Amino acid sequence: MGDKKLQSVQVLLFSVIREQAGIDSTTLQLDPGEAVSAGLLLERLAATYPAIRPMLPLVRIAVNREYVPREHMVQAGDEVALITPVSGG
Amino acid sequence: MGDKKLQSVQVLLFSVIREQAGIDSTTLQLDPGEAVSAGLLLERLAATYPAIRPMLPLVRIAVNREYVPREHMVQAGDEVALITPVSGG
Amino acid sequence: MTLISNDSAWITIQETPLSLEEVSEFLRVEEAGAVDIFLGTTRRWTEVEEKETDRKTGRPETVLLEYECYKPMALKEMHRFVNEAFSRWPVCRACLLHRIGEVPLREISVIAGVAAPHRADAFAACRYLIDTLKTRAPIWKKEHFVDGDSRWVEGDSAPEHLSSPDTM
Amino acid sequence: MTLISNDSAWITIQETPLSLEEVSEFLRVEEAGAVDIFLGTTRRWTEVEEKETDRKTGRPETVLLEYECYKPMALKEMHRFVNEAFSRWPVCRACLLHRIGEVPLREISVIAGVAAPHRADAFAACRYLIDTLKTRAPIWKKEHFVDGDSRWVEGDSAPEHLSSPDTM
Repeated sequence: MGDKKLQSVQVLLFSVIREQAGIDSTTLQLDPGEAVSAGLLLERLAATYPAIRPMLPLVRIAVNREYVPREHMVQAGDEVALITPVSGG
Repeated sequence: MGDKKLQSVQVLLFSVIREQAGIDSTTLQLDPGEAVSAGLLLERLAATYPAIRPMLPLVRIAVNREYVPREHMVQAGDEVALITPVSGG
Repeated sequence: MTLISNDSAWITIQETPLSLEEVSEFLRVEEAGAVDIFLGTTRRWTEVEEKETDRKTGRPETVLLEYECYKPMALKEMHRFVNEAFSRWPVCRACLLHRIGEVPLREISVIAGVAAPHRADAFAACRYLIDTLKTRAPIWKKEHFVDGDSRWVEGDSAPEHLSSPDTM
Repeated sequence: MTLISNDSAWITIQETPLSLEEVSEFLRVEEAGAVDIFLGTTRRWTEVEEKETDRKTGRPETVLLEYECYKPMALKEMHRFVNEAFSRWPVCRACLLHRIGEVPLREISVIAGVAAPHRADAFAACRYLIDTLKTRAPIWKKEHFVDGDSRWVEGDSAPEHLSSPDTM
């Protein structure tokens, strides 16, 4: 259990993409020692939740509460959030 | 009395120029049918209240509650105000 | 000049404290999504003091400001500024309120407020109202210092540029 | 990143109504002579509706907005914006408050406020706070229409320009 948790990435979804996916969070498993780019992680997520695929070009990715480029390497234990264009204010 | 009032111009002073002159208003008499420029009217006032003379270059003149150029002709019955640089707000 | 006398403008000069709550209630209308409100308050050190710091041994502190105005003309000018704001920007509501008499530290001497559908217009029109008020409205402030001294604040208006309403 | 945790900044996200009086009390300090406060309010017609007017038969009216956020990141971003405002302009105090959940017509969803010695800085820093919040803070609004329909408002942010905090 402890090992498994260390190999997982928490993914958070909000607003329109949350509704399209039908979930507000999920966990993706990495192989031991594996690191994947944020962009690839999105692809894996879209394989499971195809309804989100049309939105991916507009999604910004945040890792551990900071915006990152798609090349950013995500590691076990990271918190990843999918940020569709914001509309606060 | 009625005729005399018709030949007079009311002059209002505010803030620093009011304190320098020692009055907040005065009346200048015009000859029957006379009209004088606002600039000349200031000169007449400065002859009576020489303490205001140093400020005259900075004074804007309002006639009947509108800013006017110094060439504006003042007539009997007008309300003239001496507006030193404003500092409201 | 057409005075805006309908419900979309609120212009006043008063001796009593200005109420921000009333301003907010006035400006928040269903047609507007953006409200910008500027407050001028009495500060302990004024701009004049800052400029003179280098040639003075100390900076006398201001304890209150005292405002004097040529009220009928000031109101007429304030109406003019608000009219102009309505004509230049898509504005739902606008207010321009000035307190006169004594205004102690931290208290509000002036409120300019604009409600518009979008924020760029609210900011621009609000800025316009306070900028024109400060250069054109016949209102003057006197600083009263902690040592009992006082003096009229030197205005920074340029008479040659503002001698006629048409040159605004 | 250094978070401003002292008394000069006030940042919050809350489900309850925002108080303009508390904002005014917080911003009006003796060192500041100029306070600019921006309010975002729920309006009956939104920008999206305006754009679509020509290709729709009617304009459904909005009856309330509903806000959702990624709260820990939104707060972190809001602290960043306020920090940046303090570093760019001479600012005495600044606040950035957002309400989430349901915000009915006319009520306030966001307040950005800045107190500065002079008004140009107050306006510029306040504008900066609301502009950056609207393009960067992970907060979303959903419109609820009078006919019972609802939809997420399309944000107008440009991901390619904002993928990194350093490109602000």
